[in-house]
Amino acid sequence: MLATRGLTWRIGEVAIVDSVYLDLEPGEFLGVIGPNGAGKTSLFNLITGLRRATEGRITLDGQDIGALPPHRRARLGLGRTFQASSVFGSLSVRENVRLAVQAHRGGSMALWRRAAADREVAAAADAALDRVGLAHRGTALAGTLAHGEKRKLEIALLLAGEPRVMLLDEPMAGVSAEDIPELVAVIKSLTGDSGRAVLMVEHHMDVILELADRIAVMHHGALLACDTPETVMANPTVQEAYLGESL
Amino acid sequence: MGTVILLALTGLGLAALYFLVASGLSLVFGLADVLNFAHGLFLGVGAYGTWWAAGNLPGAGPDGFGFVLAVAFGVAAGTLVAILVELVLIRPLYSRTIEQVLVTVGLSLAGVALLQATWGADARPFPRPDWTRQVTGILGAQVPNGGLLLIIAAVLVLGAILAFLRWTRYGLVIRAGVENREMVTALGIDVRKAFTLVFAIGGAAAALAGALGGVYFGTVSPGQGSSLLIFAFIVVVIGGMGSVVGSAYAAVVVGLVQQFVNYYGTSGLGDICVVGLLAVVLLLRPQGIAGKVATA
Amino acid sequence: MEPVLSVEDLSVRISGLHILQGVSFTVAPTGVTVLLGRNGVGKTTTLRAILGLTPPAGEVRGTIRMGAQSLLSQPTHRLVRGGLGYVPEDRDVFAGLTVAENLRLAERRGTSPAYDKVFALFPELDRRGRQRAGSLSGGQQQMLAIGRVLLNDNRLLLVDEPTKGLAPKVVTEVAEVLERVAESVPVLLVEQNLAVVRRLARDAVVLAAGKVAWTGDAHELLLETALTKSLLGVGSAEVKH
Amino acid sequence: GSPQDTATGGGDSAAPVKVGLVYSQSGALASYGKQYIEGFKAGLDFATKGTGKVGDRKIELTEVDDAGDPAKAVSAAKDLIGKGTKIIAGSTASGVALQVAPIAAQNKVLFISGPAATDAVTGANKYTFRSGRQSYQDVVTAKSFIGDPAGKKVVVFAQDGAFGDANEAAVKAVIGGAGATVSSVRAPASATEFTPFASQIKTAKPDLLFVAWAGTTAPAMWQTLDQQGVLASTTVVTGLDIRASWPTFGAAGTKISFLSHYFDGASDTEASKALKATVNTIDLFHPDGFAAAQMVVRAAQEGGDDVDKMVTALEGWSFDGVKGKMTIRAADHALLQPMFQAKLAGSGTAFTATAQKSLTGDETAPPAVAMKG
Amino acid sequence: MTVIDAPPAQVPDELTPQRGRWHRVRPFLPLVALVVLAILPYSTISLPGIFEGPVNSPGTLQILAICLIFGGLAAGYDLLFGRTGMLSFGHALYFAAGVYGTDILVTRAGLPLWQAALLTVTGGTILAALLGAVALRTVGIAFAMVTLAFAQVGAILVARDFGGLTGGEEGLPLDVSGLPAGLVGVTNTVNLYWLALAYLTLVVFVVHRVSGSPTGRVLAGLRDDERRIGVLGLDPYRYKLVAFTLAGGLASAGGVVYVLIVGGASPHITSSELTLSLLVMVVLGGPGTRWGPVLGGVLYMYLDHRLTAFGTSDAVDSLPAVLSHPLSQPLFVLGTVFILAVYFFPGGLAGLAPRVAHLTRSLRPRPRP
Ligand SMILES: Nc1ncnc2c1ncn2[C@@H]1O[C@H](COP(=O)(O)OP(=O)(O)OP(=O)(O)O)[C@@H](O)[C@H]1O
Ligand SMILES: Nc1ncnc2c1ncn2[C@@H]1O[C@H](COP(=O)(O)OP(=O)(O)OP(=O)(O)O)[C@@H](O)[C@H]1O
Ligand SMILES: [Mg+2]
Ligand SMILES: [Mg+2]
Repeated sequence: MLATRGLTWRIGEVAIVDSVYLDLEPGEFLGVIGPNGAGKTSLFNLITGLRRATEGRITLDGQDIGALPPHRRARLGLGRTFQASSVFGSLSVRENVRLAVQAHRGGSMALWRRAAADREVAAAADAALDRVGLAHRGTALAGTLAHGEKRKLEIALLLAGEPRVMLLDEPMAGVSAEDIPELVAVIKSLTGDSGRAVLMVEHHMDVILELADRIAVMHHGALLACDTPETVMANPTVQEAYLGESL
Repeated sequence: MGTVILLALTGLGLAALYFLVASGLSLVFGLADVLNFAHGLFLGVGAYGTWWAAGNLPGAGPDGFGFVLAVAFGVAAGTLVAILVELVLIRPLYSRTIEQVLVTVGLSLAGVALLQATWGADARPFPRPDWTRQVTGILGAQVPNGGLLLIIAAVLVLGAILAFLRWTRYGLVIRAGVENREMVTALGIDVRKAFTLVFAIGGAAAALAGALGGVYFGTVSPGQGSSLLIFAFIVVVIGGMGSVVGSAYAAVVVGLVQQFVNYYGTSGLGDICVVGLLAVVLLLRPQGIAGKVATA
Repeated sequence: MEPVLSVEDLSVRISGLHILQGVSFTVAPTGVTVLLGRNGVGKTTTLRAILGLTPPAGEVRGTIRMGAQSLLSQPTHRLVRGGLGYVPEDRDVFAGLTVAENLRLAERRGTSPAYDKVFALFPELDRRGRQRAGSLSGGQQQMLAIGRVLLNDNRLLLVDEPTKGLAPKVVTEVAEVLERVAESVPVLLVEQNLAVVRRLARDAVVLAAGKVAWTGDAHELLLETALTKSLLGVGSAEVKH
Repeated sequence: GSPQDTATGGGDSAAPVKVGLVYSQSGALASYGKQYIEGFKAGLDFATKGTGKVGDRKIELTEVDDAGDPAKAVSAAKDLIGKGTKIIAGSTASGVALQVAPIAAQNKVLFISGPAATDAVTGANKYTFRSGRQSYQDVVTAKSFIGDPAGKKVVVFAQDGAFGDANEAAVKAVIGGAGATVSSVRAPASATEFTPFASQIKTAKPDLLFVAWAGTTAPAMWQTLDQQGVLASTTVVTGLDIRASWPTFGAAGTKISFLSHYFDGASDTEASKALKATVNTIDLFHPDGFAAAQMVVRAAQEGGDDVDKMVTALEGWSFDGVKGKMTIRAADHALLQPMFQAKLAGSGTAFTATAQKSLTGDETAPPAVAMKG
Repeated sequence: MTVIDAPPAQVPDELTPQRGRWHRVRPFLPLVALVVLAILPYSTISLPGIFEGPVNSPGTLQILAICLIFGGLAAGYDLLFGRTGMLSFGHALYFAAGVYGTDILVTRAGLPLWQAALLTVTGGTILAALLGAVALRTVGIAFAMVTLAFAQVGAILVARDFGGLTGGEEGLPLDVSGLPAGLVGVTNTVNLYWLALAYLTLVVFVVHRVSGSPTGRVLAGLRDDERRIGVLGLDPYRYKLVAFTLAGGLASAGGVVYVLIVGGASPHITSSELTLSLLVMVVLGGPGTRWGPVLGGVLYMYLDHRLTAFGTSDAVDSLPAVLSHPLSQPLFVLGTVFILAVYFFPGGLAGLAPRVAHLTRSLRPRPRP
């Protein structure tokens, strides 16, 4: 459903993302790995529209979305999380999620209705919070959350938007070992239903191996390989450039 | 031809005055991240300091070395006030941008009122050497010496600030401090000193602008600083916040546009053009001409 | 052996929240002491309190000593100049400055910065000297943040989750670096990656809900399945890989 | 109480006469205001022969600072009127006078405008008078500098805005009407660099340059006109401002022909002696305050508490003021008064003005306008 | 680099339901305050030193009316600044458009008041929408400066007195002959007071409703992270434009009332200082809080008006010259008050209530464990 064709982003002479061809099938979970600075986050930025590609096309369900601003792409069903948590720091955790739910329900321009009175939004938001295990932090200001909690809130924001294609940028970074299985379960549950596709960057290999159907490897902006986990892990270049010796 | 040269040179004189005001503003604004509405006060202190010294300080006077001494006193006074303001008022408020606005607005109101309470609302004649009242014939144009003095001073100030930013570590410390003060301290640097220094330099530049502005206008009055400030702000923004070179370019553009449009167009059009220029530059290049923050 | 750092009865309140409640532990003069605990227990808060970086709204009580010297009430920059290196959790590189400028800023007066050591560890930093740090990838920023403290000689390093967001290969490299660093300088490390902990840590301090739940030998902790389960909430299976 | 209560002016014969003075004590025009109030107090002494009373009734002054802001002046006026004040005087700034005048008419109280020079106060309404001169009288005085204007070329150099407009219009009417060709060079009030304008003036080669410029940039403007040789090449006329400003003309001061509303020594009247005795050196706006006090006393004497009677008593009244013979023209309440030509002499900070000529109130009379309200 | 951060984090109260002992009464407190303010003119209490005359005297009512208007203006400005994080330096333009628009239509064109008011508010809103559409292409300090530039053009146009419409620096007195009799004359000041109160109520109500609405939630999000809003699927530009237009419309409505109260327009109100004072009012009160901006606006205007009297009072005159000279400068006192306010009431007046509550709580004896 999501496809990139020769997607390239150059700054000056340097290609940060270099002619990437990717296809994401409905219901598929595609892991993205690669050394630091390979261009994974940049690829996400191109797909979600925070950066404009210098060459190449991006299509969603066959429609070319390369020229749309971020919010239009989001409305078409693209959702993402950020590598560095970006939540609404001066709003409460619950308000954060409600805002996301509201955005998903069509971005009401109502000026006169009471937002708090919308039970459906509230219920959907609470459900999302429950799912990531943040329900007890609902009234805390998002800005004062500890790092790991912010990661969870990021995912709750994403869930609230019920996107069809989800881009997760290192969701496990900084999450305490105890909570990783829980979060993995949450992410796993996302894909099971309704043909939702996921693109996830992650450096925790065990998580990637547990979740991904296929793994794409990026290196110096280019797609080095895109194949089943077994094949990718066996690839000597990947071993050498990315995994190194295990601890 | 004579007219064009006259307009160009007087325009540059005006530009030099704008630059002197804007350079300090730009440093404080771009480097210390303080939107300093009290900059006009430093200007006023510099002007009144010079004026007072010429009349009261032994050895100082309106002429020759005495005048240099008077200006030096004015600049010192402005610098001192700037340092005090930073130490007492701004220091507790870093990273609280909005409260800084409140304090600097309050300071500009109170400061100007204080000058007025002390020396009255009326303009006072400004002590200055006689040659600054004369003109120099350049290619058939009678160019006022006061304007030429401003141009020379502006070039010197530009050079000095650039040297400071390039050759000392302070430029770096300040730029980093704007982004994240805490982390600069966590690298073992006393960031507060650097910020005080920026204020001192900004204050000195403003005070010099005040003193030379006094020469140029021939008078000193409490509100003078604030009325120059709006154009200085425009120059800073067009030039790109924190870029001293950008401010210099912008000052030249603003000065010349004002001068030529006022002559060839109808009156008042010059101001509107400058304001229009600001809007256009920002819409096309929100980061200003120089476009990079805090570069030399 | 005299501990290099001793924290006694440390309490931190931030805007009414009691985040740390009477935390006491010591850091051994050699090797890595690791600070463990779930998200939000106050690990970062502890490190920042040691450095005097608690937000103005906060209130710190207790004693923190390095040798005979009391650290509380000293300004941060003086502590750092006295040999306390800090690698913050969110990297906090100066996004507007270039990599080279970031490093130059970290030089301390009166010492000769060990650039060769840093560039040998992270050649990337040498190559990208002129790039704005803000446009570095997450991992590259992490390298810069670590490289920055290694420029100088320190008496103690406070390192907050240095491997977060790093590729497995780099994680291994960073672990090696820290291992080598720890040979000469003691390190107080906050880390979630238990594999890294296993490799580096000599002593461990486990926080839970703002209090110290366990201190002792790190390997002992990781070997005792029941202990890890109850303190860190993970089974030994997870610890292993 | 009721929200529409206002105190009524005590009708009994011993109650004091309440007079409200709303003028600038602070702000940019504070020094004008200071002269005004000094003049007023001296005038009150003079007109009541030192008793401060009209008949048995004491004149009770309430001074309010408007800081040059019309909104504050309006608030102050409403407050005074609400407390039963029937006479309000003051208004240092034109903007203030223009906005207080309608308040006076709406509430039927007497308003005597002060130094505000705008022509628009004249004929504003039945309840509004003025105690100072108006721009038109300045221009008529300027005309006296060029003898026969027919065929002469006159340039007006003025600020953008209403003040400049009024001056330009007045010059066109007065001097242009007498046969001169009048053109104008206008500059923004905020201008700090005057070379383009000086060049334009010089190119025009006028026989007479009339300059209407107020504000702190005036010295820079004069210096530029001097440097570009304008002052040397033609007769330049402008209004003589307060004494404090004289040194700021610098070398240009002695090259300019001044029209003057008043300066110390311009007249030698009883009133001027009395004024000088209290203030030592008379300045530009002392006479306005003095005249205002004389008018207040007259109104209180003749009108009691009846404002309409006060108006009648003032309309057409002639009196001996500081400047000489003053007449309130009944039709539009213009204050006909002598005006002066002056020269400055001296250098440094010591300048003196000497009168060249004085014009009578009739000679400088503005054309009558219809009463607007 | 962010030159202008979002104002200090304040959760809009509208979005977080209050708890506590008072939470049942709280919703009615504003209503009580409104009733008290509405019947205030029937009281003859004198507050010596605070007001010149009794509360129901025209002078007092006039000052109160002006204070209320600025309370409303500040609340409207806060919709931009405190709640959306947009720092506009040109908000005075829309207020001035209201003042001059009404004045010109009534005085020069002779329209009846209601028509003039309607036209003006519509025009002011459209003006805000148009200029906002352009200015919002920039963000941060650039946005502030573009709005400042627009306002500056407005100020120049007013000062130049194009077509003799504005009266230039002398201003334009309002022609009251066609106005309803109830709005003219000192005895009717009370009606103007009620009008101002109505305006304030309207603005507070609108701002409150909007902040608590779904759109308000988006505005609060915009203040924190605009990029994030985009990625959630909302167009930041549209929402900011809505806020800008609404605030502009409210400001021009304020202008309509103000011109009636003051009885004319003067160029003071087009100056950039006025925008700056709006900012000061909001910060003084507490940005993003429900009552802070209102209190800030009222306090600012009260001081601005009353300090002139303070400066000339006997108490000040009797002080030695070093003190009495500066103190007789109203702006000196005003400026000093701002500076002190920052250090003594951080977070603005609105931050005072929780601090007092905290204080009383900590003073109460705690049960021993
Ligand atoms: N604006 C920019 N200007 C210059 N270089 C840039 C810019 N943005 C990104 N880069 C460079 O592009 C490369 C790819 O960065 P990106 O953030 O996409 O990496 P990544 O794969 O997400 O790495 P990580 O796993 O460390 O997060 C990096 O080398 C980075 O320095
Ligand atoms: N400035 C602050 N204001 C209010 N609460 C804060 C503040 N800083 C931290 N906290 C709270 O203190 C608690 C501890 O935070 P801290 O960052 O120290 O946790 P941590 O152990 O480092 O967690 P993580 O593993 O997620 O990094 C958290 O609940 C957090 O919400
Ligand atoms: Mg990345
Ligand atoms: Mg942490």
